[in-house]
Amino acid sequence: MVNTVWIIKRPADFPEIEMLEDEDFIILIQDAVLRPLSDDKNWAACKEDVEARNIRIPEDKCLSYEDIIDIIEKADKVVVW
Amino acid sequence: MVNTVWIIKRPADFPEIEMLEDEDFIILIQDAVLRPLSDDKNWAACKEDVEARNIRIPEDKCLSYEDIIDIIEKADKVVVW
Amino acid sequence: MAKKKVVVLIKSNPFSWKVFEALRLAVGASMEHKMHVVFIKDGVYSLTDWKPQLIGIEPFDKSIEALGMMGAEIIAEEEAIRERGLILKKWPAEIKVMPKDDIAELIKDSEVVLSW
Amino acid sequence: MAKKKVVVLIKSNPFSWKVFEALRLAVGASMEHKMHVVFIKDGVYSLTDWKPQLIGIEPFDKSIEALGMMGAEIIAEEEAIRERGLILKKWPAEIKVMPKDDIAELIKDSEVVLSW
Amino acid sequence: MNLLIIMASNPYSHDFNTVVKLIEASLKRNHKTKIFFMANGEYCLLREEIKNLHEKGLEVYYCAHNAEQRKIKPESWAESSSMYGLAKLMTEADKVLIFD
Amino acid sequence: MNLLIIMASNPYSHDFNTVVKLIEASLKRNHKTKIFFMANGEYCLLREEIKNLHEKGLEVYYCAHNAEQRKIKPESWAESSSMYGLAKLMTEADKVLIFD
Repeated sequence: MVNTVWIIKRPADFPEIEMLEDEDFIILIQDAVLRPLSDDKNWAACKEDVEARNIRIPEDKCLSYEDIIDIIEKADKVVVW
Repeated sequence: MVNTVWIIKRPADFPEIEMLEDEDFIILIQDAVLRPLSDDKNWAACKEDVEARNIRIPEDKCLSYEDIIDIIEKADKVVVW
Repeated sequence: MAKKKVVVLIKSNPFSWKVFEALRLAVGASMEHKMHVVFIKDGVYSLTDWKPQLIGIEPFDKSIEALGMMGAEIIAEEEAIRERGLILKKWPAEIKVMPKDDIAELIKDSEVVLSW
Repeated sequence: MAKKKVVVLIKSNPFSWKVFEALRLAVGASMEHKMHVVFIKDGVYSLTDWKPQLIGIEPFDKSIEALGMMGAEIIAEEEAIRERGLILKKWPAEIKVMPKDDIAELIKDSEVVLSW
Repeated sequence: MNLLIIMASNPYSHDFNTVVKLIEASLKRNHKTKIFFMANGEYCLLREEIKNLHEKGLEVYYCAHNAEQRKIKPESWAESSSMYGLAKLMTEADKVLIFD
Repeated sequence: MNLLIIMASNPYSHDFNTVVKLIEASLKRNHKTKIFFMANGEYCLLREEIKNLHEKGLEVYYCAHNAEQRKIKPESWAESSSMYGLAKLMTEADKVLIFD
């Protein structure tokens, strides 16, 4: 069960630490994929946005748009940052 | 005689130091007025953009749009950054 | 089909049309939902005595007044105001100044968060 | 009424329509002027093997080819490429890699600078 | 689920691509999918992609005030609405995403 | 002087306000003042402010390709042009400013 899903659009433009909970999940889209996160966070990236920018992100961190929709469906709430 | 006039729109988004010459002149407009420059640079700010944001910038550093047009006319060239 | 707890989170400065539109949305949504309009980061400039007309933007006063009448809560981030050295204007509705931690709690408790 | 020395300076990344439009402008202007298209900062991503179609943007190849045919110079900032660890794609025109200092000189010498 | 997307970004933006792709995926998953255009998002009503998505099942609404202000005359497949209409759409929605 | 402004930003932006104010000032100073709309700047052709400035002497041009792409049909006070047309305008201009 995912708590809040945060969709991040811009590199280095994140909700502040007070807002993030351990069970939250971060999805990087658009230019945010240019700066992948460290492994201590729950995160993944939009596969098409990664491939479009020719960036290397591990396959298991990449989500199709349908994966993203499934995560949105299961989330408690979704915040597009 | 002004060399190049640089019109800066965003705070902290400047041409790099290599590009600026001593005789160049910097005009801050839009949100760039939120971060005034230090006095070792040739600069001024768009008066209306300053007043709209309720920022304190010395009167002698503030330009009307007509002042800006006059500076553009006299400049060698103008770069909107 | 129930009334929701909604946060309209304003993090951009008000010197373009963005925040004006965000407030219009907040006013509309407050007719149906429990509305919290929360100004954080550069969003807090919205509540100072700035002059929208000088840059071709409509003033916010009517929207703020409508939010107050509709029982929406209007909240400004304490740290953001302090860091920027800002003074809030007197608005036609109550503005609550709140620390970051409490704002984080409010966001956690809400069902819909619309960030601008 | 003379031919001008023009620099189209691309400092934004190409993942929106901005750079595509900048190149269209550069192609048009190179019919009349001495054109230099200079990619600096995040602009250098434009010249890598990225995939515009995946994000709904038209490819740049035709514009780059046209610039080459029209005798425009295409220049990429050496430091920007290195800092980002990028590899440039093979394009249908010559791309000159140039250090910041030389790019600054080029800008000083030009009559019109259009920055994107 | 009942997914509502509020679109306030202009049609030649990162957000436009994201929104189109998310809607395609949502429709493939058979979710009830709605979009509400406001502010500079109104200009998106002029793009073919939105019409095509409507034909695949996307319900399209827009803020009539913003459209008029921008002199946009949407076609009849888009439904004229208001900020109060948006509030109602939010009531019915399981998830609300905003792009601005 | 002969001032040319290239406008590629959308009409509800910081740039729109700046451009309108600069043009007003330039016309007051009796400078020959021209604007060329392209990309998302095309949407500015739908704003009254531009028409009013045209009536005060502003010469208005636009990229026909971008207008068609965005389904904008400018009124007759705006002159249909192209990127090659823009190159010609640049030849005549003393100063060229771009807002994007």
